[in-house]
Amino acid sequence: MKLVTAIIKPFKLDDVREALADIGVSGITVIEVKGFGRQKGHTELYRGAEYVVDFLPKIKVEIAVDDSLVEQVIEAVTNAARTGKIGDGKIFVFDVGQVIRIRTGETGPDAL
Amino acid sequence: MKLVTAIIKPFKLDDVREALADIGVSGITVIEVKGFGRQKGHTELYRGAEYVVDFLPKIKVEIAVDDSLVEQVIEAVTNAARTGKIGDGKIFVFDVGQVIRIRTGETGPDAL
Amino acid sequence: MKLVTAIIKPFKLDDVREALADIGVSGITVIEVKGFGRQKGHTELYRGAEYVVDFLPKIKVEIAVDDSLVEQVIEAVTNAARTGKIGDGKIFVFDVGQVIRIRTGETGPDAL
Amino acid sequence: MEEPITHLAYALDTFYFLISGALVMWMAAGFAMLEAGLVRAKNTAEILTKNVALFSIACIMYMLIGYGIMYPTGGNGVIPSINWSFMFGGDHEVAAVLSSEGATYYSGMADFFFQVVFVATAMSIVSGAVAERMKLWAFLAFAVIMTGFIYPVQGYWKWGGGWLDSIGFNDFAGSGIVHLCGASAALAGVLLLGARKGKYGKDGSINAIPGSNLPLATLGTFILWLGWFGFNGGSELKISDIGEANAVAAVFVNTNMAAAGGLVLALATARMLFGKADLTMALNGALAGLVAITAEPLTPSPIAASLIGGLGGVLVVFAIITIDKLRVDDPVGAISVHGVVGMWGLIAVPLTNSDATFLAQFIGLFSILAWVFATSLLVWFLIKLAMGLRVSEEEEYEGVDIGECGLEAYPEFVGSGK
Amino acid sequence: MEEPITHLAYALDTFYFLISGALVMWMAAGFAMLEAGLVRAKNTAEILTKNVALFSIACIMYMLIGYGIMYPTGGNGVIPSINWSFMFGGDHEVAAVLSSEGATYYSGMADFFFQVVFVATAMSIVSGAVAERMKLWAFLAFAVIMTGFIYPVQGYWKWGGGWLDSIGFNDFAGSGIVHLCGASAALAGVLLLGARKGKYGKDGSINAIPGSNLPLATLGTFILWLGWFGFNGGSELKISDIGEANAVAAVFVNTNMAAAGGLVLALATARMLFGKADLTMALNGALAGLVAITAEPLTPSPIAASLIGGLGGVLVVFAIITIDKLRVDDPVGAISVHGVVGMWGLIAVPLTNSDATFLAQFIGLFSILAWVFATSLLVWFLIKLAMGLRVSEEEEYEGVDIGECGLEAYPEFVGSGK
Amino acid sequence: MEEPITHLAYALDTFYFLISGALVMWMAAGFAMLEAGLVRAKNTAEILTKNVALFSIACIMYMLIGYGIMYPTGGNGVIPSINWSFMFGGDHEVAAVLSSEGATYYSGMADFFFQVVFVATAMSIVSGAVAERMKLWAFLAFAVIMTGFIYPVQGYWKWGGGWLDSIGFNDFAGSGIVHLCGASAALAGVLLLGARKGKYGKDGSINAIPGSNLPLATLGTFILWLGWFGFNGGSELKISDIGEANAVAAVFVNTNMAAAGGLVLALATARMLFGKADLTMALNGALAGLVAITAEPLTPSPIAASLIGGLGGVLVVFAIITIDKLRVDDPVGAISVHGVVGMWGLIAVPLTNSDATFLAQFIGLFSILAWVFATSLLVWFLIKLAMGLRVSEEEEYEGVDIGECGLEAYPEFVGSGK
Ligand SMILES: Nc1ncnc2c1ncn2[C@@H]1O[C@H](COP(=O)(O)OP(=O)(O)O)[C@@H](O)[C@H]1O
Ligand SMILES: Nc1ncnc2c1ncn2[C@@H]1O[C@H](COP(=O)(O)OP(=O)(O)O)[C@@H](O)[C@H]1O
Ligand SMILES: Nc1ncnc2c1ncn2[C@@H]1O[C@H](COP(=O)(O)OP(=O)(O)O)[C@@H](O)[C@H]1O
Repeated sequence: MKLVTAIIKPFKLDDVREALADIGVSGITVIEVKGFGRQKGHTELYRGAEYVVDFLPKIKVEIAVDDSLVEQVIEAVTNAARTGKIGDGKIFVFDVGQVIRIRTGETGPDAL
Repeated sequence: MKLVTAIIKPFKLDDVREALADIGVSGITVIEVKGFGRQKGHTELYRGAEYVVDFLPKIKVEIAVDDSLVEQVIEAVTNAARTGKIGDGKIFVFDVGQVIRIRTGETGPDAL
Repeated sequence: MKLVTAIIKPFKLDDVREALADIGVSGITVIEVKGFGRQKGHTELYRGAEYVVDFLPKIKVEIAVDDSLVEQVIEAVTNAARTGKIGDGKIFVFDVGQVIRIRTGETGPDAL
Repeated sequence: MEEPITHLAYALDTFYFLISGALVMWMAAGFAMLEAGLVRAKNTAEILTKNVALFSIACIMYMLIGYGIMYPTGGNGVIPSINWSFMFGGDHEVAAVLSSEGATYYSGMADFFFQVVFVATAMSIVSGAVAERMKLWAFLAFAVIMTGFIYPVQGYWKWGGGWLDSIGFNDFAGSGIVHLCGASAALAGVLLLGARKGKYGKDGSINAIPGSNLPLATLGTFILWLGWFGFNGGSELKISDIGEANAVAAVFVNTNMAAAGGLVLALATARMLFGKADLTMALNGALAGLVAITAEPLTPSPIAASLIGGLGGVLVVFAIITIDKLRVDDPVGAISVHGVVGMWGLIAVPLTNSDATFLAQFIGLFSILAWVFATSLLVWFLIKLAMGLRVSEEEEYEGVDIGECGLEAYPEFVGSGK
Repeated sequence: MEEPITHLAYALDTFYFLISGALVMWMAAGFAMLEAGLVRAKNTAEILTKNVALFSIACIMYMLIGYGIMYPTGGNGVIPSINWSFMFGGDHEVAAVLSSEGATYYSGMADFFFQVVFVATAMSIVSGAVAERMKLWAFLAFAVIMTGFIYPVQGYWKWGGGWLDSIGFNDFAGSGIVHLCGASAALAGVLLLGARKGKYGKDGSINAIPGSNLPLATLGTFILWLGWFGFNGGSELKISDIGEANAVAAVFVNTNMAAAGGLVLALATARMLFGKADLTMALNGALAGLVAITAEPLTPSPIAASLIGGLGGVLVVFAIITIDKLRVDDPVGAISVHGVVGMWGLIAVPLTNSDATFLAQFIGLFSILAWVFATSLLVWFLIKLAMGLRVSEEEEYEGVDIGECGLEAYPEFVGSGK
Repeated sequence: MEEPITHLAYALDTFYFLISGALVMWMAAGFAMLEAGLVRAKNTAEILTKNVALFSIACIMYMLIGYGIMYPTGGNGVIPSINWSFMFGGDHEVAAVLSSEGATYYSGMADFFFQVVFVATAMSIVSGAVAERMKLWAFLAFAVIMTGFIYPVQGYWKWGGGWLDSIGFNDFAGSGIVHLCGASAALAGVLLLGARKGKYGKDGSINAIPGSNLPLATLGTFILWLGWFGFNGGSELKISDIGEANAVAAVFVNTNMAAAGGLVLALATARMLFGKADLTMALNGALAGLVAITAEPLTPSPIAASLIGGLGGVLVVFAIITIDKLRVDDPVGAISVHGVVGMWGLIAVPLTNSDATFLAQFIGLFSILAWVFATSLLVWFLIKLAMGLRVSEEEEYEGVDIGECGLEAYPEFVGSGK
């Protein structure tokens, strides 16, 4: 099993969620994060003093899926989250050793 | 070493923390997340317009432990976080390549 | 490729970011978390009732880097985040299976 | 007096009443902010809804029936006979005022306006104590009975010229009739309702549940402090001659000094007991000072007023701790501030006012407490039978905002409230 | 009247005017808080900036030219001739007052002060409706024209003694001249501006965009409620004899009852329609009650006032839903509260005031609506040509605070606003 | 004058004083909200605690000793002799008033009430400048001396009839005696205290530390604006005849116009300098306009008042930038708003008031500055020796709320404040 995590622009969340639903992903977990990357923040003036907003708000989406679905998920997220402008974000994929559904104790793919 | 991460219902956090303390876990990291899964959000009306609350507040707990403790940790979390109702959450287990304690530079199990 | 995640004290974030920039890391993702560990929270009295602040605010920094840079990153973070006092935090390193840049679809090291 | 003078004096006294009333109306905002600041974020929209709705209900019920009960056309001193006429309007005729020899000296409408905001104040006290767990509609049902019936009856006993007035009970602006009254109703409600989940541990521990927004709570306290100048200042009922103007001014000064005294001593007490300057205790201290002086803000000297208020401030800290130890869960400290310190205010009257007696004060205190507590307990109980008082456990965890109001007070801010 | 009496009466009426004006000025804070509470966090600093700036612009423009247009030295009832003198100061001479036989009975400066805060109120109504997407400087440019020209002209028609006054149109404190006026300008702006991104889905869905801070919105409502005592109470224009004092008192009572009625019935209506006690509807209901009674707060009995306000409260809920269905995006409900209910207020006058006729009321209603809507549409259109009305899509997503003000309202609180 | 007239006039003037005082008291809430909005979330509860406590301390110290120093029974014009009697109460006898031929025309208690809220205002200015790093109890210790001694002495020099009054120094409502006084004490404190950690980089950079809650700051500004009508309006000291009523009305109008002018020009200046509509500068601009007009709100025409205030608004933007460049760290801009612009207000008096001279204004300005700065520096220094002024570095990082108050202002909202 894999955990696909994607850092995306916040206003793309709904599109990504819908794209994932369309390919049958039944659960995701979402986290508010701040990102620092090629997309630069802005320098603002607050009361005449400089104010660098380095960190931009981003959303991190975590999707645990069966290995067989990974490519589809990546594609869905990429398409839904892409604006073509700098700062669209990244996808990282990790191996998951074990999955357990707390409610039932099920493990493995059944737990998703 | 492993990282056990659990997505749980927010009000179960104290129980989970206590259960982990009981089996000797000395540190955890906690993150506020929003979850989307089988447990459906509610459709509300705000000023007469529909308002779908898809994402439910959840807590993600991350526990780095020695391999030998993983099963115990999973059991503790599962028991403490279970309500039996839908939305109780999931546990994901990951391999950790390296651990370092910043303060001392210790690595490996000693760093936990 | 690896994902280096560091739990640090919030006020060290700027130092860590600068240290990483110095060694050429071009992107990071930052998350507000609460930590529980050896560094104990304080017991406060609010309106005469005890109020245990178990969880301390921490920042989690995630840095995806090429394997070759991992040691350098760890060193940079360790040096920048260290105060020598308890609660300085931990670094965990994970394997990353795949990396994709959403904007371009690039994968692997190029996507960073 | 000459006719033009009578006209002017009537106008001035009416204006003074209206401004005082507007200041007291503003206290409704103060209670709303104070309570919104002291509950958790997930219960904030609901407490706001309760506050705006109770104020409105109080106005309507008091117009329909409460005012007629409190200032009846007749009655035997205990049971009033109701006067239904107010809602249809009308005021003093010019000729009647001119021929009244000063007996009728301000507008009847202004009188109602000033009185109605007092009822709302009494009811506002209740909402804080039962916050974070009581059903919205159950609360509003109680508000109907409280403002239309329970409050007016005891109001009649004193201010309507009933039996408490006859025995020489003194309560200038309502330490008893408003504040103790509200607190007694609150206590009855809390006893039937029980504590918030998580407030008291199985092991006997008492947990703190910190208020979510202390700037709001502070703003609320300042609003109440300001409004209190109308509350006490207007209760002199007349300002249009030198003596009365001096009296109103003395009331303003003493009201302010009592609040200041209460705040400083509560802050110091909290500092001594807990080692920290607990802001919420300081705020409760200011309110305690205000409640304490309300029964008699005219006769004390400024320094005496500071002390009466200051003692209120000390008292309120201990009261809050004690009531909490008794496992009576009052999220905002309303029972301590308005009840315990309201009693202190009543008892302190004879210290500076030689017309008052401790006996009459105690009789008044107990009769208000008994009447309001007993009737409230009954009404709460009936509401409990009819519709239940308490939201479900799940709703309490999730926050009553979603369940009762269908919205969140701060939808973008709070992630997962614990 | 004797000289000293005239002095005192003049002083009292002037003081009453000044206090009323101060209360209306306070409404500017109410609008600011209400709107700040009902927009999203990322647009909060900008709406605050608009509110403080529009108030200031209104004061300056009305001093320079608006007051002179509204109360001109001459004019034919439709087109006023401007009087430029106010800005240089000056007030009634003592001798002139004494010899005026009561015709001149309060300070001209106080009159200006009271009037100027009304202009600001009208303009405040606009800012809420166009919130979250209109450019700051475009909005302020409109404020200049609206407060210096559009508002004063129709104000002249009625309060300046123009043609609407002659035909017997009744509008005590401005359900039409202030509230409908503001709403008409807002409607014109919204039509040219379009809805917020994401408010209406391609599939015809209507999405909710919840306000970010309901305690602020509630505070704003309480502030407006308090300020309205000045708004309506001061519009009686005189308090210094028994009859006038009674009238002012009746206005206070009715204003309060109408707000209470509006709140309770809006809450109940929302409960019935949606199953939940929507706090934002309750707040709009209170404001609707206030707007409804503003055209005639004197003649109704208290119970009639509650009903007039209460109907306003019911109406506003349906108006908000309907306007939303028409895809006219008004984040705070200003067009419903001030426009739709403003009309109801005007139409309700003849129900309790036998001097008013439905015909005159309708003529007034339509002429205000037509004048303000048409001129506003033109002005908005010219501004759109000159500098554009709407921020870029990107700026709208990011929030206008960063783009327009260079800062965030809550920099530490909100992570990633959607 | 006839007896009934004297009664009524006394009542009206007393009422006017009390209402003015209540409005000024409300300014305490304004400072609290403004400062709470401009500091970081982690230091909010502490600044609130300072604000409520300093107000209370000011009331108590001024009652005990300050009022007696400022309005002494004797004194040589420089050193007053203290009058201890106030705290024991008492007011003008009716007979004394009637026989005073108008010399005694309002309640002594009302006078105290109006005066005491001014002291608190001066002290409120200090809390903002030293925010986010000064120890709570050190600050409160200073408040005791400032309000009981430093402020009253210079107050005596002018308003108590001392030497500044004799040389013809003009300061209507206190641009100098209140605002410059507060700012001078603040400056002395800031110099001894140093800047907040992270405000100035080692490399010479100046960092912005954004305020955490701009709606609160905006609310605070509106509250101050409203309160200022009492501050300046009440300082006319009499309203009960035609001339005085006109004067009070002119003061209201000019106060309002100056604030509006200050806001608009500060906003425009910030827009020109920074390219963005910096809301915090606009708010400071309004306050600067108010401070500027305070020394003479009566003689200017409305347009002149707008300009005097407007120049204050421009000035404050440059002052804030300059003071920041000098590495004097003032989180809320108090030294600029109240100090720099306070001086401008004093200097502007002779422009419209022919009774004033630049010489006397400068003498007044420098003597207030010198006295308050020197004594404050000494007192701050002694407090520093005795208990230290500054919290530990660790406490500053963590936020002073936890360390000083043991609680958080927004416990549920902010994750890890940086
Ligand atoms: N090396 C990295 N490690 C972790 N997160 C990264 C890394 N690089 C980028 N990110 C995250 O991805 C976001 C977008 O990256 P950025 O370089 O700005 O643009 P792009 O994705 O178009 O290359 C950043 O804001 C950050 O949150
Ligand atoms: N495939 C998934 N990937 C990531 N997180 C998931 C996934 N499925 C569920 N979750 C998380 O677990 C939470 C609970 O899941 P849900 O399906 O609602 O109930 P249950 O755990 O009882 O099956 C979700 O709110 C979400 O945060
Ligand atoms: N086993 C663990 N798993 C996950 N996070 C941990 C673990 N131990 C510690 N942490 C995180 O690291 C932080 C610092 O750890 P702590 O034990 O307090 O001090 P130190 O890092 O000096 O040993 C904690 O607040 C917590 O966020």
